[in-house]
Amino acid sequence: MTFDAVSLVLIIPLAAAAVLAALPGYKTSSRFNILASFLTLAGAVDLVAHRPPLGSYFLVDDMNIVFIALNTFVGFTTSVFSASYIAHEIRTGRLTPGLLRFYHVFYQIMMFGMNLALVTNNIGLMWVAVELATLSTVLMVGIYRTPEAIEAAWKYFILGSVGIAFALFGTTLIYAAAQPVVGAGMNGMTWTTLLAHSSAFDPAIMNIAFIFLLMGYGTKAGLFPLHAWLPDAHAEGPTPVSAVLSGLLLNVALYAILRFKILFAANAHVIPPGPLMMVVGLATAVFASFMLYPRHDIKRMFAYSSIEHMGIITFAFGLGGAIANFAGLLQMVMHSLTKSAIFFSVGHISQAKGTQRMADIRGLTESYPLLGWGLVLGVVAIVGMPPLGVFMSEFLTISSAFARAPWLALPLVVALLAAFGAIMRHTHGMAFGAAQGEIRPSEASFIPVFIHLGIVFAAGVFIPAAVVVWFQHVAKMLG
Amino acid sequence: MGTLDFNIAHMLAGALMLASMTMLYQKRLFALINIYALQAVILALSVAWQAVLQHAAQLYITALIAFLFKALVIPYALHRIIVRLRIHREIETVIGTGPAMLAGMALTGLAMAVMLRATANVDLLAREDLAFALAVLLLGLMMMVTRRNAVSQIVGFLSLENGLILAAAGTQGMPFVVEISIAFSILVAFVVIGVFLFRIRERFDTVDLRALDAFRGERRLAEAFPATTACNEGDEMP
Amino acid sequence: MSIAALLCCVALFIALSLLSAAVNRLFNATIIIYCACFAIALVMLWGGVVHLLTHASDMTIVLPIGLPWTGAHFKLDALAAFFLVVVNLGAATASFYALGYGRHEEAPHRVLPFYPAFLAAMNLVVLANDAFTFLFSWELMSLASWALVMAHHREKENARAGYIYIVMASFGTLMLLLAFALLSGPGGHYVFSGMQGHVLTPLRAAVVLFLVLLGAGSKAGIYPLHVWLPLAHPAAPSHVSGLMSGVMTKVAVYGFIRIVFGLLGGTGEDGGMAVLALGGITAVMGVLYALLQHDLKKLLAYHTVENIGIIFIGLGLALVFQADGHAAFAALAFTAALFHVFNHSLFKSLLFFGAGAVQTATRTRDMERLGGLIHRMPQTAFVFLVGCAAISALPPFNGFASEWLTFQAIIQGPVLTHWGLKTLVPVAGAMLALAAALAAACFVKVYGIVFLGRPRTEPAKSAVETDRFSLATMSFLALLCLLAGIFPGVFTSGLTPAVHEMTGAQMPQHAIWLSLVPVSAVRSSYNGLFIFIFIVLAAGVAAFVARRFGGGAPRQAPAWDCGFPLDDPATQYTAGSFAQPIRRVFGGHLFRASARVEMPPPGSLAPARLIRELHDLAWEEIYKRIAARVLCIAERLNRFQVLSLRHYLSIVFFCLILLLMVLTLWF
Amino acid sequence: MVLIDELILQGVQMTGVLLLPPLLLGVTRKIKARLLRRRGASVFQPYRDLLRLLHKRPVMAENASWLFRAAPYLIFAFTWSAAVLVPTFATGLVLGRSADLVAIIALLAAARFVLALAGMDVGTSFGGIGSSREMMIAALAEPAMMMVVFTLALIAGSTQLFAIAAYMASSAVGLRVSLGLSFLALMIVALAENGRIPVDNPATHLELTMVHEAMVLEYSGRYLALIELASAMKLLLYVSLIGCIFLPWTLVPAAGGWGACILSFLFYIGKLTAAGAVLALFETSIAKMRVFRVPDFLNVALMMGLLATLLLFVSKGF
Repeated sequence: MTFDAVSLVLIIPLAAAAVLAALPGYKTSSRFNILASFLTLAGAVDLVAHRPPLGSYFLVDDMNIVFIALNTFVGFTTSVFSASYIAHEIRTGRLTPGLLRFYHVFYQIMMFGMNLALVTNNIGLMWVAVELATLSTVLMVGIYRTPEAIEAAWKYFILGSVGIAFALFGTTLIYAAAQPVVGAGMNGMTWTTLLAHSSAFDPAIMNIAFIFLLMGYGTKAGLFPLHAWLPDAHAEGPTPVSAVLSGLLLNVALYAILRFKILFAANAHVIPPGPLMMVVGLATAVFASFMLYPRHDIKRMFAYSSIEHMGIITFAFGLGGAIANFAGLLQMVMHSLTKSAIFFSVGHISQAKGTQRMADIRGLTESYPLLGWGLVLGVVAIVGMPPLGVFMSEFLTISSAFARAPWLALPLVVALLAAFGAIMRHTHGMAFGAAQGEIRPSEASFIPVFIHLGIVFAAGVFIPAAVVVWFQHVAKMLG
Repeated sequence: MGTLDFNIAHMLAGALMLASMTMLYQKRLFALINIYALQAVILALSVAWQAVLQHAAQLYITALIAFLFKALVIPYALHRIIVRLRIHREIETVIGTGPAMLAGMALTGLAMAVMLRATANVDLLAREDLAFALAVLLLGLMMMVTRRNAVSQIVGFLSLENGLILAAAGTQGMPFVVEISIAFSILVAFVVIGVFLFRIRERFDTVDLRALDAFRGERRLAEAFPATTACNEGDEMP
Repeated sequence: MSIAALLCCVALFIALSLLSAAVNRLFNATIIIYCACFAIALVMLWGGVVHLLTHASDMTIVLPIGLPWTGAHFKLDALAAFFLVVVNLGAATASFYALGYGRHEEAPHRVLPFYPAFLAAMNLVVLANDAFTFLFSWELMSLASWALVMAHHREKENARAGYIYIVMASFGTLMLLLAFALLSGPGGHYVFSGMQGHVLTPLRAAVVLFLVLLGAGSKAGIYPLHVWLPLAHPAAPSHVSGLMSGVMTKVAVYGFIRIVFGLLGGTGEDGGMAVLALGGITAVMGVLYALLQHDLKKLLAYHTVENIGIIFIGLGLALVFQADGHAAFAALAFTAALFHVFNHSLFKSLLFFGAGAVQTATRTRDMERLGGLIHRMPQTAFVFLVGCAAISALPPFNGFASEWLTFQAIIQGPVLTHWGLKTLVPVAGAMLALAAALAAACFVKVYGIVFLGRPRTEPAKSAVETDRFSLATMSFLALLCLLAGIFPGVFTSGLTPAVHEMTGAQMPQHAIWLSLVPVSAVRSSYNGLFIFIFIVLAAGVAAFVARRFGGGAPRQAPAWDCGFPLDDPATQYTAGSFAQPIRRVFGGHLFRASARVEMPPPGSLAPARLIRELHDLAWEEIYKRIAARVLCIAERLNRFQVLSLRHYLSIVFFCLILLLMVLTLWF
Repeated sequence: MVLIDELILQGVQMTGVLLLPPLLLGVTRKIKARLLRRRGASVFQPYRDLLRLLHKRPVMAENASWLFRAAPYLIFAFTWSAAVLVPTFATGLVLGRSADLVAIIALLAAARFVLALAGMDVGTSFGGIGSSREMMIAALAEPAMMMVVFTLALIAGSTQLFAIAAYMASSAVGLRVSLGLSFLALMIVALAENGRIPVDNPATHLELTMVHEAMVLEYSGRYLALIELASAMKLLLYVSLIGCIFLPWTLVPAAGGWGACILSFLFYIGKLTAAGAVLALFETSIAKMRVFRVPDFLNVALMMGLLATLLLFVSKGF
């Protein structure tokens, strides 16, 4: 087993967490945080280049390599953003150096948890890893210690724990179904083994297991009606955490659902998981798009937008087929990049304006042209307009959905349109009109924002053939 | 597997469920915690018995953790919290014994109907354990739903989690049971510490909406700047 | 010119757009950008004209960008070439006009980067040959024009316009996407040539038509999807308004033609009937809205709605004739529609440019604050008059030529066998006539209030003539309006390849190319040149006689005032009072118009007030309700945001119970 | 030489429609006067009026623009070219082929457009009120007129007047309800377009009731002469139009020989006189409407035109 190839993306964050726990001074530690995230990214790149052979603990295939690459990349850019964001928080006294140490440690632990969940071949280990990632984000969400932040963290915590419990029960059931076929022990938890024998499993247990897994990991992915923790956790935590939550943690939960979906799809007697995912996805998208209207808090609004996108992605994967799966995958990548870019701008904006209340943010394109246009560009991307990447994935999702199941595509269209109207309505108010309030200089770091949007832009126009083949292969795996 | 072996396992699992059901209608917090401690002891016994049956040494560790941590440390900590938060005199409005029993039985019935039908091919022991585990899980969740007090909700979650450990231990040869139980213990510790650390006072959840909303960011904004009363007034396009 | 060269031009536009994002604050940026746009547009215009006139064969190209496994397909055929001409003629004139007009721009950095992108997107829509590229360009066009609408974002009105516009545009794109989804089938054959092979069930074809009407119709401004148009077009800088009204709506018409005629292969009679009816309603409603409107640019935008209605009457007729097997008549109707597309792009640009000149000179678009500009801006007044006459369908200008052709197509209606159509076609004819007559009334109002009479405010009194670039552009357009009216046969014969491509037939080519012959010379013909010459001669003779025998040069005297001198300009007829008879006749039901006089109580010194009310029913009955419903739903759902943790847990609990029960009971 | 003949005939037609209108006006006024038991002026009085106006030095309002001066010539030119296109006594003339009935209506619309603009140029309320009402009436009259055209085009298979006349003169027509309806519709439109009672009173100068006169209030001298001539020409045009469509038997084709032409011309004069008489009779026997009754009056025309088309489908069994 080539432990070293995989270990980079696991050990670096873990070691970094240990070092960060010891490092004094927020400047050093934020720089070290960037360095560690960069090394993890390098490790992931190495992983793309040299894929380790299949092991019973680790599995790196076409599918999770997408997630890993995305995860480490956004993790890195977020750490860059985080450095400038944190500096401002220290200066305004919202965070103390002590809390920051805590923050950086958990940042790396969270990265470790997510990477572990992605690379592992073991559904038990995956469960543990997701739990770890969740717990560390809970702590980061509550870091401001305001009543709102504590309320949000507590809600996240309780709902998340219930979700974790469900996922564990589902995992146990999978094992119970597998055990008569593959025998007791580690085999019953190894995903590749499970997949190979899935068709022989007892479908009745698998059905129950699917319900629990979908509800368990669905809570993490923010699917309706299990999403309640998500908006508040995004709104009340530090913005880098919001970016990571939206951009990465939701993906990890989705990844877990997808892995199980493949498992279930391989058994012909199990209730096909697709339709349930489609229904849940649609309900999520429609619900979240309407929830976008009465928002007052900018971060909470974009959190609902993330829920909406998770709904669309779940729908696309539920629909299945080469086109829809490709679209879902593309949408997921694009959403991660775009949404984290938006949160980067939003973080700087709320720092510059000193508020997250949208009614107090006016005329950004005039007062802070780069931030304002960055926000507009991000919003244009997230609502699915060309020339940015989300347009392509939504094009594929809707067209293949409408051609195959017209009645399911209509709610999707309603959701997209409603979300479009809502986000544009709020953005119009913030980006345009006469500028309001004093214009304070902002020392924002625009590089992460524009790197993300640049990639999204490039993907909207041209996707390299290698990536296409890669994604198509994943789409095929997903069935 | 002998009949006696099975019967003992069955009895322990049944007792676990019974404890869950009893918790549903406990009005006093201390009583609630005591029953929880009792449930934890039963869980420890149950897991230990599984260890005997499956010849799985690591399950003893799980049993030990369950006993030490869940039956001793956590109840003690919860006692302390209750005293510190001065809510030990409080009497909760919970559903009465009769309805609680009815609801509990309905949930148990559902759990049985779901699990027993599905697990026809699994070995008998695991089958019973899974069914009881689901029942305990549902009962725990129901308790979380019916209680308004943070501490009793936590207790609900803890009993829910006991069900999970039962299921994990009851399934033949499942790996990571120890790890999972440790992970859960950490989680529970966090929960308990969370209550303490975050100073979630007696009720973060009351019937009084205003008290509730004090901690809700969005609502506060909405109150200060009333939202459009779209349903009454009509259009609000910008 | 090869399609690759055309695409290079588009790429140049895009490069220009990026460049201007970088240099827009430079001193000369405005001139450089508009000059470059003008040059590129001329090249593309040349390409389109050459392709159309030489009857060149279709050219296609596939670029390895866009949708991965499909690539970006482009095709230049006769229809695309014609619309290239329309787009780039508009683009060239707008760019040239902007050389002068753009200097008055207060926020060039909000206009310059988006302007070339807008031009590029419109050209790309026309050239696109697969669904993805088409929608990509389509939405890009919306996005760029939205940015231009938001150029003057500080005004609340503009921000609202931009918002409604972008939402409607997104709605349209989604509808077109659904239409393409049906056309391409579950296999995802997004290339147009692949779609043409599909045979759809009648129901699916009807759904596609419906969706295209919603999608392309919302962009073109079909009633009642037009609401964004009169808000957004005026909000943009005037050269962009001209482009949006004169050209972008035509790109929407192109989309309709490409999908319905090209991909769907026509509709049944019922579908054509729906298009025809919508066209008629749009034409009349558009002009009625315009009559009641006193904002100069908004009024022009409503006239765009009217003219789109006329175009759709032509297209609807072409569809029904096609469905009934009368290819020659279909060709006639189609030619009429295309010719009107071309003509409208000319005079609408001209009018918007004129409006821009007026706005620059007076700083207002409110007609009630203008007046007497013919004295201050004589040249602008002259070319604007040409535009007014052209849009009012008066001979010898081009608007008349194309409406005449449309009417000729209507007169062929009785050959149709469908009874509904037999009744509908004459009604459409009446609506067309009504729209034309009302348009004339409306432009009497426009010209009479804005240019004639006495200045109503100080800025109108001190207005100065506009710059040379603007005048040159407007004069050029006015000349084209006249030429297309005098030599309509030349222009319609240029359309022949496009008409033939879409309908499989063409109008008869008359030996005397000067006259326009829809079917045969015995049935009807129109010779614009003769009419023009006769008019000129008649006016000349009259002038000669009057001068020769008349009683000397005129003497100046005060105007007749009934013996009650009051030289306040407010005593003049206003736009509102001009429209009053028409409001009274048509407004009662269509706009729920009402007017009442509020008398002060006896003894009070307060003046009596006339209170007028108008209701935009399309807005109030459809959009306001939808908006209210959306917000209402949102508010109801918003309770989910403020539930307590216990409630959230209950939701999770009941979900679980529900799913388990479903599982137990059903499986 | 057929071509030369045709050109001569065309010349006669052109001068005819230029010179005859005042006569028609004179005849109408004369008969009207007689009906009111007045002696009335000579039938040639309109000619004298026009000449006198021509010789007078015009007075312009101080605020008048170039449009105000150019308008009379344009109005005259548009009306004349429309009038020339309508066959009076001979059909199939050179110019007659260059445009059809739709174009004639459009030319009249152009004349009206210019006239309405001229009314607004000086900036008095009279001009505005006249222009506004004129355009409203036109907006209602034009669709009705188009319906008439539609009916005729359906019956005769053409919108060219010479073809319609030829068809109507043939025996293929027969008696039709549709024709009757469209005749009535055309009459109403003609009354409205020419500003005759009951739509407008050509003799009034009471500000609040007038339409046409309000627009030309500021004109004088040669400008007024041209406008008056144009409006008389328009009346002649409608009379010729009705004659050519509904009484086409007296028309001769261009190559019909001189004798027939002269005869036809005399018949035409007869038609004019008859039309003047009928018009005078009608106007003396009816009162002017309120302005906002006019739309109802014109809607009747529109309905009749539409009905004529629809009935045609029934009768002809298309």
